[in-house]
Amino acid sequence: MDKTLALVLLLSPFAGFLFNVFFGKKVSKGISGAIGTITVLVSFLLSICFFAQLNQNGKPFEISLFDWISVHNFKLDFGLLLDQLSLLWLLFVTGIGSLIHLYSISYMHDDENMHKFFAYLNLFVFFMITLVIGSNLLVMFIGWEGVGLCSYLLIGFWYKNQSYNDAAKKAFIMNRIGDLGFLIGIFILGMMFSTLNFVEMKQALSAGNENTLILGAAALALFIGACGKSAQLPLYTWLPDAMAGPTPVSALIHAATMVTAGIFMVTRMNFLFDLTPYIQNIIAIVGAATALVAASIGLLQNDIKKVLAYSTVSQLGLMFLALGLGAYNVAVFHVITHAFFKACLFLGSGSVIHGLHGEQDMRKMGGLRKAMPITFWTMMISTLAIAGIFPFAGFWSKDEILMVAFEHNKVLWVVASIASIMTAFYMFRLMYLTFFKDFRGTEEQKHHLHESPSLITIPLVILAVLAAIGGAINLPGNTWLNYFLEPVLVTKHEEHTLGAHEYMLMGIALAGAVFGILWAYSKYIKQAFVPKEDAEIVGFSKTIYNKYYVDEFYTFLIVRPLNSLSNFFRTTLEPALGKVVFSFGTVANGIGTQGKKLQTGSVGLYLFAFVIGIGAIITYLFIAK
Amino acid sequence: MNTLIAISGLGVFCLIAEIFNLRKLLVPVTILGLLVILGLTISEFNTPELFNNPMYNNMIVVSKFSVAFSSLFIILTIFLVALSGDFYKEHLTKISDFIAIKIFLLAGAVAMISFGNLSMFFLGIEVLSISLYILAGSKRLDLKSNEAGMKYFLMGSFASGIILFGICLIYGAMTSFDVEYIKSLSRSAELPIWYTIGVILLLIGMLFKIAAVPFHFWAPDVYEGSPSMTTATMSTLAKVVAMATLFKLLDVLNADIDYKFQIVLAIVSVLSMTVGNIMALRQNNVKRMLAFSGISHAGFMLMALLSMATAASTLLYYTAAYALAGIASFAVIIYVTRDKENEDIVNFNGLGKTNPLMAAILTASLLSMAGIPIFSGFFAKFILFTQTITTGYLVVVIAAVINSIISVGYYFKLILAMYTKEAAEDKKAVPFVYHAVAVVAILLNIVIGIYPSLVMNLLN
Amino acid sequence: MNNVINEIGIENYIFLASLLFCIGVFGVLYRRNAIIVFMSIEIMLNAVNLLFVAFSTFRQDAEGQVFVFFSMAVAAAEVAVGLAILVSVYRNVGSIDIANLKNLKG
Amino acid sequence: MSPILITFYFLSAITLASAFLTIYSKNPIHSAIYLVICFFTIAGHYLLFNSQFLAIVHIIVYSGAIMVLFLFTIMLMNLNKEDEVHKPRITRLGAITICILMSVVLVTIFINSNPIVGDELPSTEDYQSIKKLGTLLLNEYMVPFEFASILLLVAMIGVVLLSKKEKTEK
Amino acid sequence: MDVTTILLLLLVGALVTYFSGDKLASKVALVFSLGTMAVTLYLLNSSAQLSDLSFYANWIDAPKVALAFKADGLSLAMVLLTTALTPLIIFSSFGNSFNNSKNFYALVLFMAFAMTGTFLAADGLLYYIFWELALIPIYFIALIWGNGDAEDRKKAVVKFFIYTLAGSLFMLIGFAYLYTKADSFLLEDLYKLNLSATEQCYIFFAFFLAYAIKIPIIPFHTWQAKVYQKAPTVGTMLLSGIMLKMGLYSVIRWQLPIAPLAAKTYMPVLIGLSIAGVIYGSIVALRQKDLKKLLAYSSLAHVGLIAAGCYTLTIDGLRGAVLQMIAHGFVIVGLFFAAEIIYRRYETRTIAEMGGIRAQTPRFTSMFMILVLASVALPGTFNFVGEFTVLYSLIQINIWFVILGGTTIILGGYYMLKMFQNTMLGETNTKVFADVTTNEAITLVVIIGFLLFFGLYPKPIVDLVTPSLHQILETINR
Repeated sequence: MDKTLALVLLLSPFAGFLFNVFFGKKVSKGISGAIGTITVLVSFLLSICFFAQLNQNGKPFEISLFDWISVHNFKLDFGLLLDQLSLLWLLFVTGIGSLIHLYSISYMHDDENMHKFFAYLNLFVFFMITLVIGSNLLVMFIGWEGVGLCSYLLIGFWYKNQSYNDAAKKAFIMNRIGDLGFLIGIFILGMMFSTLNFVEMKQALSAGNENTLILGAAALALFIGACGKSAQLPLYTWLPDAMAGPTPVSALIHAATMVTAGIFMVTRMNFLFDLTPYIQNIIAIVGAATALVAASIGLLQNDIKKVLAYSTVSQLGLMFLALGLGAYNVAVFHVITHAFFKACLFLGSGSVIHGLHGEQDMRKMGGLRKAMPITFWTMMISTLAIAGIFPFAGFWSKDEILMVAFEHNKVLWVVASIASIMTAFYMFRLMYLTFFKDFRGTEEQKHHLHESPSLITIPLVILAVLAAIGGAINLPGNTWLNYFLEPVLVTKHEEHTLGAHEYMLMGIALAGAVFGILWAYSKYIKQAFVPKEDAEIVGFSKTIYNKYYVDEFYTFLIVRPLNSLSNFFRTTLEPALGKVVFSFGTVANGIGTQGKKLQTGSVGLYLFAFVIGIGAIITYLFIAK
Repeated sequence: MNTLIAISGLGVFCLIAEIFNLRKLLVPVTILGLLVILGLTISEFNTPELFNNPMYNNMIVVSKFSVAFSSLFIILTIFLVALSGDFYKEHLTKISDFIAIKIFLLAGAVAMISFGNLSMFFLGIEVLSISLYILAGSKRLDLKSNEAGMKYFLMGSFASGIILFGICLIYGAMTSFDVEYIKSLSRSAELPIWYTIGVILLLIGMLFKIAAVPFHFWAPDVYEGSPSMTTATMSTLAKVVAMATLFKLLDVLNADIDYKFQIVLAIVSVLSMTVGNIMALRQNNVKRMLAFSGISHAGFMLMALLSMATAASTLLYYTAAYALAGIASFAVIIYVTRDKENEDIVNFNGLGKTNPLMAAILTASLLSMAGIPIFSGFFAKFILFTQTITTGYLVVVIAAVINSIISVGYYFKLILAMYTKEAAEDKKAVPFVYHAVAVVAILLNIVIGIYPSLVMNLLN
Repeated sequence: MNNVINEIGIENYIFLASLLFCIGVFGVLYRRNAIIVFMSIEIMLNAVNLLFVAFSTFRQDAEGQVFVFFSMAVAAAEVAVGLAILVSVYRNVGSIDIANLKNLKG
Repeated sequence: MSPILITFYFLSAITLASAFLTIYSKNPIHSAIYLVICFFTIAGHYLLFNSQFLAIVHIIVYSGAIMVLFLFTIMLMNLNKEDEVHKPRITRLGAITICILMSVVLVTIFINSNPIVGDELPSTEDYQSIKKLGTLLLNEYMVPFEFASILLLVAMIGVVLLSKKEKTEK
Repeated sequence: MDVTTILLLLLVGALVTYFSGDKLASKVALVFSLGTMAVTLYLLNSSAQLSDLSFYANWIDAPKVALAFKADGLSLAMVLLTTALTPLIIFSSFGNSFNNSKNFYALVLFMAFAMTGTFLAADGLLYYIFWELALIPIYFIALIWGNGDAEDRKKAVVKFFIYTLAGSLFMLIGFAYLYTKADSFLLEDLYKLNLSATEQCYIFFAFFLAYAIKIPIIPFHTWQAKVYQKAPTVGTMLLSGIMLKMGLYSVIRWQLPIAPLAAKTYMPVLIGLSIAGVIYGSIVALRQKDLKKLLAYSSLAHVGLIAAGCYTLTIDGLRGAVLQMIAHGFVIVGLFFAAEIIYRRYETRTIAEMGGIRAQTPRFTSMFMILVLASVALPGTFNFVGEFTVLYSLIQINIWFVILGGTTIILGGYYMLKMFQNTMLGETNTKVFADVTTNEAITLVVIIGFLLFFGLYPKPIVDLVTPSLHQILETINR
């Protein structure tokens, strides 16, 4: 029974996908959207069932469907594992997924390919579920690549625009760089343990006596995979570009779920990472650096979605910082809260964009507070949450990360704190530019300003509520999440006793957030500053505005050499190789042409050759010794 | 021996037939006669009492070897005579002469392969050569034919002189022309150096006949200039005869070929292949191209002589494969170029469309010469390679392989012309005899290709 | 009667025949008049014939002399055919200079 | 030096000289005459060996038939001129060099070879009388003898074929 | 009933097709190819012991050559690939009309016959004959029915023929040499040979030339792109789908077990070369302007990886290689067919002249997309199973091999998606693009179905090939 249910949980979105692919065009858009939403909702409901069951008996549920790939030292089955970690992820993936599907029914209503959009979204949910509930690394890898594929399809959803397609392609390829790392990690682990099953690997590792060097290599490889998927340095550049996709996609895939797959994977493999402290250090440093760099870029972006994108990267950086410090539960906590408020923010921004008919530049917004009150308030709540204002969800989770960082390494703590302050600043910059002061767009846009329909606002409200109170799952003193995750984590999380020390840290964090807000307030409300046009930006700001020229750097360092190498191979080396290989023929032909001259037609010459031949043979045989 | 008498008789019959004005019947009757002779010859194959039975003072030795090769010669002659009917229809007054000369040529060939005495060998080769001189120059009003005849005659009689000198020196050393005697003596006694020189000169004369480098210069010119029918004879029958005789001479005269001479053979073989193939690459005249191809095949056949113990059957197979493919291709070439000025490749343009069957046959025969399975040319080369490797001449085999690759280049030039170029003229009717000869020849080729034991087991 | 060869020495005849043969070869290479070339070839054949008879006498064996008959027959036949070809060449070209026969080449 | 030896040298000298002159003289007629002389000296050698029959046959065939044929052809073609263009000098030099080299090579080989032990054969036995030759030719060598007739037949047909004018067929 | 039934059926099919006339030829050929596929499947299921299907008869006494056909999992898998792809390929050509179609389809069936023979032959010379025989039909197919400028085509095709022939002739020397040692061409006897290391080395490289050219491994690949471009699509499919696999199959069947010492000695070089092919092919594919050429270079990259797998001499490498061969066979046929579908409508193969097709033909786009994804080995497709196994075998040799070879994941994605973007996406093309016809759709769906099904459930094929691969591995490690 459970097996069937688990299969339904997995396949329900896939059924939605199939329906939308084959019949989506024939039925009305409403039905198409409804089917898409309901199938995800089914999964969500089933997840709740399983969650309840697990919460009750605490026993993870593992099933094996069929044999899949076999290599010399082990067989891989297609198996599912429903334990605490996967169910937690399932809950918010399918939950937020349902909300975003709902949102999309309205948001995408004008698009001719809406059925396709839902098909892709359903497919994404299907792959995300696969990723989460796979019982071994390779099943996870199916989901891992599958979500990458859906991300590609959805970023390039408006396929007529080639720059969107470029963004999609970039996302896919950068992900694939990570995927190669992931695969190598899988290979190393497979070689070491003769299994890729999480449970079995964990058991094998607990036996100890493993070569830490190889383990480190595996961990590093896996981390590279995580970097690609979760947009960490140096592979983060695809995520901002991925904002080319429709906003619900950005909310679902590029904020709430897919990008957290890296965190999920690292958490899943925590038993491995715990044994490799060097790699953990690297993860922490990369995370902190990503948080800082992304946040700093976010400071000056003018595209509303780009700001959110960089904020996502920055927040993911914070999560990786937590992972690197061994605080998996903290990272997971932040993933969940982040999913709430960031999804809300994206959907909110989507609502704004929807209201402005596709305008994304904040310089052309402003004063929307009155026109779109629900959007404004929900986004405000989420912004407060992300900025880390007490008592919203973000405060609790981010504070924990900072606390952990403080415990381990003061430098990391400083960096994370600065990133947090920046976050507060640019988020409020976003709010101020969008919702306060006067509208800076065209008259026509102003005329059409309106609050979005209820299908859009309902998810916003729900998410805003969650963003406000989501911190409750792991309050200091009521650490439900920590207990819940205990079975899947190796290192036991020691309880913080809330002492003066901790309160002080909380205070500092809060003060920092407030400082950021005030800074933004003084600049954008007091001074009513509106960011300059692109051409007018100069100096260091320009560098930041252009994202430190990282894309250009990559183009210069990798893409261009690759292309010119390809051109060189194609136009020079290939023909040359061909010529070299066939020089044999050319030479033979050349000799033939010359040889024809020898055949002069003169009998005298022929006789000469004859006699010389005789002479040579006789000389060789009888004279030469 | 009976074969030789019968063939000579048939030749005389051809001459008499003209007197009684039986020209129309001549070709069929001759073919019939040849078939009967073929039957007679084959019947000798399994009559061991004929072997080693000195008759006519050991002038002619009948052995499996000679019978097998004689049969091959007769088969080739049947094809050639069959083609002659149409080819010489413009020269009906001379047709009996032509046919008679061909039959006598066959007689010379049979004498060469079954000689038991060097005088028979010498007379045989002279009958063969003189017939060919005549055939080469037989288009008396055509300058090219004259030139070919002249060149062939000059060089051929020069070679005859060399051969004769060789025989003379052998005689001086042995005091006999009988090969059995020479064979036994050559193993035992301490021989004067004349003997070896004589043998070498004799072999050089034969190398000239098979057109091995550096004695090959005549071949392309003569092949090109001669009437196509003669070219066909030279490149199939004459070459095969000379090759078989060369083998027999080596076998008879020099019971143990010394290492140095093997080196010479190997070098000549490799040179022949290489020069033949490379020169063929740039030829436009098909007959000339086949002449060079023939030179390279001579090189291949020489390779067989490096392993004398097994050379007989290999050589029989190779020559059969080569000659049958040659007959098939010449049937097509003669058909295509019979009313053309020359034999340039352009004449073959579009043959694949205007006459697919003929094109297919020419393709098949060229593929056989190139050594592509399932045609017998492949097996021929393969067996040759295997044996040569066993003997230890790996380098020669590698050279041979490289040459096979080169050869594909020019064979395909012709194939390409047939299939990718547009035809200049419309389809024309093919006289039945061309089809018949070409089809039968190529079928025989394929049959021995699919079942090589048929030929390979004959001489074991 | 004494064997003449023993007195003269077979080697001498071999040298003579070789030289004569070489002169024949020389003629073939040296001249471009076809008819002289033919003659040179005849000289070569005669050199061989001479050697045959010398060997025959030396060995006291008649076969060599028999062979000379065949050799003569061959020579006669060759000359007949050769001259016939020569005549037809002459009719077409108007010259018997072998250096002029260069239409077939390459 | 025995008279035989002297005769031998004398004949040899004439043979070689006339052979050389055959090749060297510019006028084909002269060549033919020199060739006849050469043939006669060779017949002289035959006589020296006491093979009279062969000598006669030789003279009949070569001087009588072949040379007449040659002369006939020369006359036919009206070649008694001395206007033949020589081959280029390099060719001629090459020809001379090669022939000298070849003679040297041959002679060297023969000089270096083992001297033949001249075993004294009983000179009583008849080995070169006409009778002996005839018996040999028509018994042992019957087949080649007959075959030679085919050779001559072929040559005959060939010559006819090459020279006969074709009747245009009806 | 044994494997000769398949061969005979194909041969008879070729003859019947030839005599059935131009109108019926394609249908007759399809019927026969389907028949062979059915027979193959029947044979696979009919007998518990695969070896019962083998066939042996004497053929030539000296040299001793036998008509020996060995049926084990490996060869039957390859035969299945051939007999399954042939009807697909023939069916895919139903939209084209050829001059002289009876000749064309007869040649296609004849080629299938020769290739099947190559996969089945257990006698060296017989194998060689089939190997060469397969070359002739494709030569004529490419030459006569190919596209593009006739002179160019001729050049390319002749180069191809001479080049491949050149390689295989060296293999022939190898076989001749082996025969002098073993006095037999039979596979078992050759396996039993005890050759010295130097001899093995010679044999190995004689074989290597033949296979490296056929597969192709760089730098022996120069014939490939041009021929793929110039051949008619059916020819390209036959070449890339099946004929390349002849080389790879032969590596496993003949080269490695006969000369294992050499294979072990030169393993790093061979794998390195193969992987260099992966990277090189991918990089060259990046900037290709011609769709078929791009696919050709993608094929170069993919087979490079397969070859690397073969040369690892591990069970994973061999198994992965076989799986990948089959997968690649199907996917490349599908991709070339997609190119052909575009060509039928736009009459161009230049990528720059395409684009904006997606809006006009959603069905085709989806199918093309799936093929592209399969080609980049997305998990869930059969190609992933193969590629995973091969890469896993590489890491058993050296981690750098897998890192370098793994770049195919990245670069493959890059050029394939770029190609897809440029051909299909973008502003709607002004030229009308009719959606796929039923016939075309059937072909594509069958391929896609195959790839997806075995992507999730490769067990039947794995179980089929594994025992025979273990046997071969035992021989290698003897």
